[in-house]
Amino acid sequence: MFVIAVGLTLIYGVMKILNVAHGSMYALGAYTASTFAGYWLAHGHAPYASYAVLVAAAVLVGLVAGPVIERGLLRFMYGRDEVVLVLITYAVFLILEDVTKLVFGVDPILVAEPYGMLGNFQIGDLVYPVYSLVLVVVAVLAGVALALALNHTRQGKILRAVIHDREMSMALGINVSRVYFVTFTIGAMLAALGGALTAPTTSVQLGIGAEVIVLAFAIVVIGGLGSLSGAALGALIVGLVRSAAVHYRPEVELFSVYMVMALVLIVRPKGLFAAAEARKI
Amino acid sequence: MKRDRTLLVLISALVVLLAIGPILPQWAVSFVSVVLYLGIVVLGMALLMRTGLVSFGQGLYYCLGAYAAGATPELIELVDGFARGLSQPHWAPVRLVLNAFTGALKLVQTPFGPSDLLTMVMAGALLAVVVAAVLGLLLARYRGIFFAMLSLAFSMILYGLLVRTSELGSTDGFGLSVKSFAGIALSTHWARDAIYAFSAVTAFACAIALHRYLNSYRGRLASAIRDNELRVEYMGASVRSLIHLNYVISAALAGIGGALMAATIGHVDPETTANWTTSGDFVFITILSGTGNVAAPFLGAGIFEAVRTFALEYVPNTWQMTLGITMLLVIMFLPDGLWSMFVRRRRSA
Amino acid sequence: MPSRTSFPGRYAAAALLCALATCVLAQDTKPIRIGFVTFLSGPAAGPFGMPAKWAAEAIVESLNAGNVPAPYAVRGFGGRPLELTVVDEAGGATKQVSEFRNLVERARVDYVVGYISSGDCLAVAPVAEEMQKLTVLFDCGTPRIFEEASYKYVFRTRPHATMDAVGAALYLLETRPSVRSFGGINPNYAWGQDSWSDFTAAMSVLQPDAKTTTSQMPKFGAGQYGAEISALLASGSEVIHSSLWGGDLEAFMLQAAPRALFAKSQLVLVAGEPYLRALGGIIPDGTVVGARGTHGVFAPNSALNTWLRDIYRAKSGGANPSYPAYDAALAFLGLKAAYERAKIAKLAASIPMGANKGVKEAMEAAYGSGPSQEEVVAAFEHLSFDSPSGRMSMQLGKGHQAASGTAYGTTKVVNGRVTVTNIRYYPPERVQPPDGVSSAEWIKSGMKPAK
Amino acid sequence: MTAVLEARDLNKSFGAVTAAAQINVQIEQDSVVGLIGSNGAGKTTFINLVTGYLTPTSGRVLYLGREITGLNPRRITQLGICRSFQIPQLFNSLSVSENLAVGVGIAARSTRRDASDGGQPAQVEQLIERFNLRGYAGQLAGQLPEGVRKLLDIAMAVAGRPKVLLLDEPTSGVSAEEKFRLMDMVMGALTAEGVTVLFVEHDMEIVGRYTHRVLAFYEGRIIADGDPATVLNDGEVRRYVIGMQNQHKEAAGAAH
Repeated sequence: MFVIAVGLTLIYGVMKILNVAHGSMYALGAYTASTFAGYWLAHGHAPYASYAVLVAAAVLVGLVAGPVIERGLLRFMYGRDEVVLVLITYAVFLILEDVTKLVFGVDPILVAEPYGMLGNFQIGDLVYPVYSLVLVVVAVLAGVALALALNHTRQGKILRAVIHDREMSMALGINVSRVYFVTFTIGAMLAALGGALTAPTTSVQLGIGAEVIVLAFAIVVIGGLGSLSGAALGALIVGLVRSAAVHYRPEVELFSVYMVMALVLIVRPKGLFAAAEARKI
Repeated sequence: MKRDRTLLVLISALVVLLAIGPILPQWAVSFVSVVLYLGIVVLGMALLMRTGLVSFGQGLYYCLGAYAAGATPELIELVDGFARGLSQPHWAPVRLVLNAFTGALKLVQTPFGPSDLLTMVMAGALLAVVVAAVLGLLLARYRGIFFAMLSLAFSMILYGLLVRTSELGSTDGFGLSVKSFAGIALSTHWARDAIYAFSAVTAFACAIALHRYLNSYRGRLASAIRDNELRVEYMGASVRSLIHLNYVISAALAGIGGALMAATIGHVDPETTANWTTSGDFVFITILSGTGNVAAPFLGAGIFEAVRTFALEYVPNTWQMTLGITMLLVIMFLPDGLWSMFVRRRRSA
Repeated sequence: MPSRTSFPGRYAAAALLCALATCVLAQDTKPIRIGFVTFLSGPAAGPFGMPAKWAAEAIVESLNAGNVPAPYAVRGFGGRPLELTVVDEAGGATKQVSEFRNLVERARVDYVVGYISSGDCLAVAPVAEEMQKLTVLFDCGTPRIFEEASYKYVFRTRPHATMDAVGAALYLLETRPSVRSFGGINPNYAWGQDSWSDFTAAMSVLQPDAKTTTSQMPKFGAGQYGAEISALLASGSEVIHSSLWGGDLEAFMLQAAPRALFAKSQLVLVAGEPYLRALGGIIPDGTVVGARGTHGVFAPNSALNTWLRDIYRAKSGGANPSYPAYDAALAFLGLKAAYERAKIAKLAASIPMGANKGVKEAMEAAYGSGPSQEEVVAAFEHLSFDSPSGRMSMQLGKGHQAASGTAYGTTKVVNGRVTVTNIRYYPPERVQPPDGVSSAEWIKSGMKPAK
Repeated sequence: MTAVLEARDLNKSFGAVTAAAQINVQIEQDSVVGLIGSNGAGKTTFINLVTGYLTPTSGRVLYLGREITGLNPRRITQLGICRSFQIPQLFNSLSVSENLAVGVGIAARSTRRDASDGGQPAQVEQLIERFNLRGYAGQLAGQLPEGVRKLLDIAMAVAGRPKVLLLDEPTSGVSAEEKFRLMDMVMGALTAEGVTVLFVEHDMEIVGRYTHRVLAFYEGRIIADGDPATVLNDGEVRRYVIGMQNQHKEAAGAAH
């Protein structure tokens, strides 16, 4: 979840687009990954390499879908009102829903091997599959890597500059268009990765995109749009709240997340980690 | 003089609708009814957009309207029960408000009884207004994406609640039927025509009312707020209270729309009312229509509904795609919505 | 008036009738248009929508080809070929109502068969009634439809969902009388909620001292059940009831298996049967599975059953028909039976008894127009007909709601393949309320066998 | 002579930066006061403090002897203190006359005077005349040339029927030859209304010509206060304010 949220918040931070199509990226990632992995295993290749296949699939989706959408559509839309941009991505989302259906069919895809292979471990009397641990690790790694990249590489600094002040960085001759391109691709890749890694733990079916995107929105908004650490915290909060709800008040689980979102916004109108921008008059 | 033209257009539209009503085939009648109630909801969205706000949770009031229309007595039960629950003295004010609310509902219901078309619509509007008045206190502080998200959250909370309430049919919702109009009993067949006619009149009334409002001082102030809140404050007007007002108005319209939907369709459920996809549709229709004129929302709703129906009928496997593509085309080529076409033509002419 | 015709005359008439019947039924005229509404998109498309669509198409083709086993050998409906118009059920009840109107008035179908979601059924039924269009609800389960209202033009050829919960409880307690605690994980919408409340109600009647531990209600299509599984593990239930289906069920099983949930608790999967193949290697032995009726593995061994399996396999590329496919078969065969019954009745009516003369006109009369919708409706009420799932009788809901027995079984892996053993059948009266009694009431009042 | 506006020990600091330090000043009815000082000297901050955009860290602001410290801009405006902006704040999607109409409308309502739409169109006309915006009346504010925007911005401040008007650099962004015409126009309009005016200005000629009194700011303090002649000749002022101004000028000149 965190990986997806990060992608979303990154795109928003840089491009000021709340990207609904992010959900489709997730779905595409999941479908492609499970299809590839299924094929891979079906042909009796080394099962452990299937993890590589999953990741590869995600990267592929990111590298194909990301650029297509950004170059082919979004770049004509920059400067439009934020809400319009949301709608545009919503349209893309609708289109991709059907594309996914046409490409992968309507049957849920179930590729569980990578999930089971790693065995389980025990905490107290609760057993967890190692794979979930792997997911956590990957999420953390992704987060750390991104943070490092942003803070210590030249591109990262440029990105931060753009996040901070678009006009100024344009004035400074940063090729914002290129930055956007890269950002969106990375974002898409992250979403696809999220999907790809989740795929083995669940059965990939139509509509998972919608499921995820709303949750991701909640997370990002809770954390503060465009803030990476915010996304991390948001993901954590959402996770905890959900499981707490499940354990103690199952009947509120359905909307607990929105409760939290509402509460957070009420207390911190711009989310937990949001930079307030001053206005010169 | 623009005012006159709009007025003219609307009146003639109403006349035409009422005239052709009897000769339209049933599917067309219900199609128009759908367009009308969607249009009413979108009127409210357009008002918000004029004020510079977009709600991703308008489904909230649409849903409240529909449920109030379908279950006024149950609603009164529910709220009364809740009020009784708050027995401690420090809840007294809340209880007072709730009682006042149920009182109003009962008042609305008494003249014609629960399953009367008028009752439904009034109850729907009432519930929506009350809730909006409360939430507005909070939401009026928010702008842009945060306003959108917070409204979304509220709508989804209602969705969750309804899904949990098996008394109201959970996700299956429940059916309802219009038995009378203003006390005049209606047969199933007449009910349909009555709903159609009433929708047309209501839509007309809402459109005119909003049209007047937009051309009044407050209407202008709305655009002023969208342009520059700071200056509005610096001229001595309260931005927040106007936003609150407009929010309540838009909610009322959504409530009315929802109630008419319930009457037209004869069934309400959470999925097609409170869920975020519904609110998304509203946003889409609003962008599609543009805020140029109060007639635009109905035009937009018409096109939206037409596209959806035909897509569903002729390309059942890719109707979402069709919808998405239409959306993109409109946003690309008609940034100010369909209405801009007409305006442009007028200019050139 | 009592006919005073002579024996030979009567005999002749009877013979003639049969002759007429066959030859008239064989008569080929303009096609009957049937609107078929099922999920083509959304999460329900995979497990339900498409199987139903494939089945419907296969059945229609087979009917038009006239190669359906007895008693359905006659081509199409009474000789008239069928024409299918498929519509997507996605988009929610509100939209379905408008779509129904379009189907009836623009596409001008003769009959409507469809609806998987109970919400859509509830929404559409009154409209069908208002528009006086014979509509067969084929897959939705909620008992509310005929318990809350009564219809003239609406039929449902599958039994309603009450029997799923009741049957599950009966089977569980027969196979495992010792059960003292049970929990549940059900999708958070009407089907899941009803299924759980019926099951708990039935259990509290049959096994008063069994206590419910926890009721998990994950969002429909959630896909991630980590927290729920932990809660179930912690609850230490002997039995876990679940009405999850489709991808949700698969995902849940997938995530629960490695966490040793099945070692602790026995599963009761009300709608588990269609997923046995997909869940091979995951689903533990001793899991109680149902198919929401005597469908799939529970279907009796009959010519019709083999017929359906064959044509479905051919259509879907090797897959076995799951219960949505059986439900589709019920709808079409039921409608066919009603139509032909009506046609024969009409024919019989149009023959002046004992008069060999005038028969010609009678035949003419019968030839041209098939039975009117009203006649089909009349024939449909209280109809009993054979189906791949055994004999169905429209005995509930004033003759509009089918009743049938149900069956449950226990999974057992036999050399790598999941099979269902220890299958028990329950007759209609044990799992369904008598006509006019609401399911909830009936369960509470101790599930007295009907009649 | 009663003080229409008074600041007592006014302080404002943003973190380490002190934007206003111990400001004590009384403004008399009907006076025209110029605020001078180099950029960042605290002129705009002073205006923001008076008009409630900022709340002082410490100290008080009095209007006609009444405490208005910490009130929000809306209340203060309703009391009769209006301002214009360094960067014009307009309703870009409305026409010039609509902009003014909104202003007049708000004023009419907030000060319970002729709340009916009756007198308002006349007032709008009047403003258009006074600030001779006639030629632009129908244009959208968003499409106006900078000078006109400035003018409209001030006109809208005036539309609020102020008793005290604060103008933040009314002539900035206005071409040198325009400046005087603009100031004549504005001052003409205002003195006719009998309004107390404070304005921030960099151009010392204008300050010299239009003000009765000048406040010189430096690093948040008022370093000189008095009639134009004395202040403008004050040593400190020459060093810290005008000197810099000239440097600016030269720099600008060099650039040309």
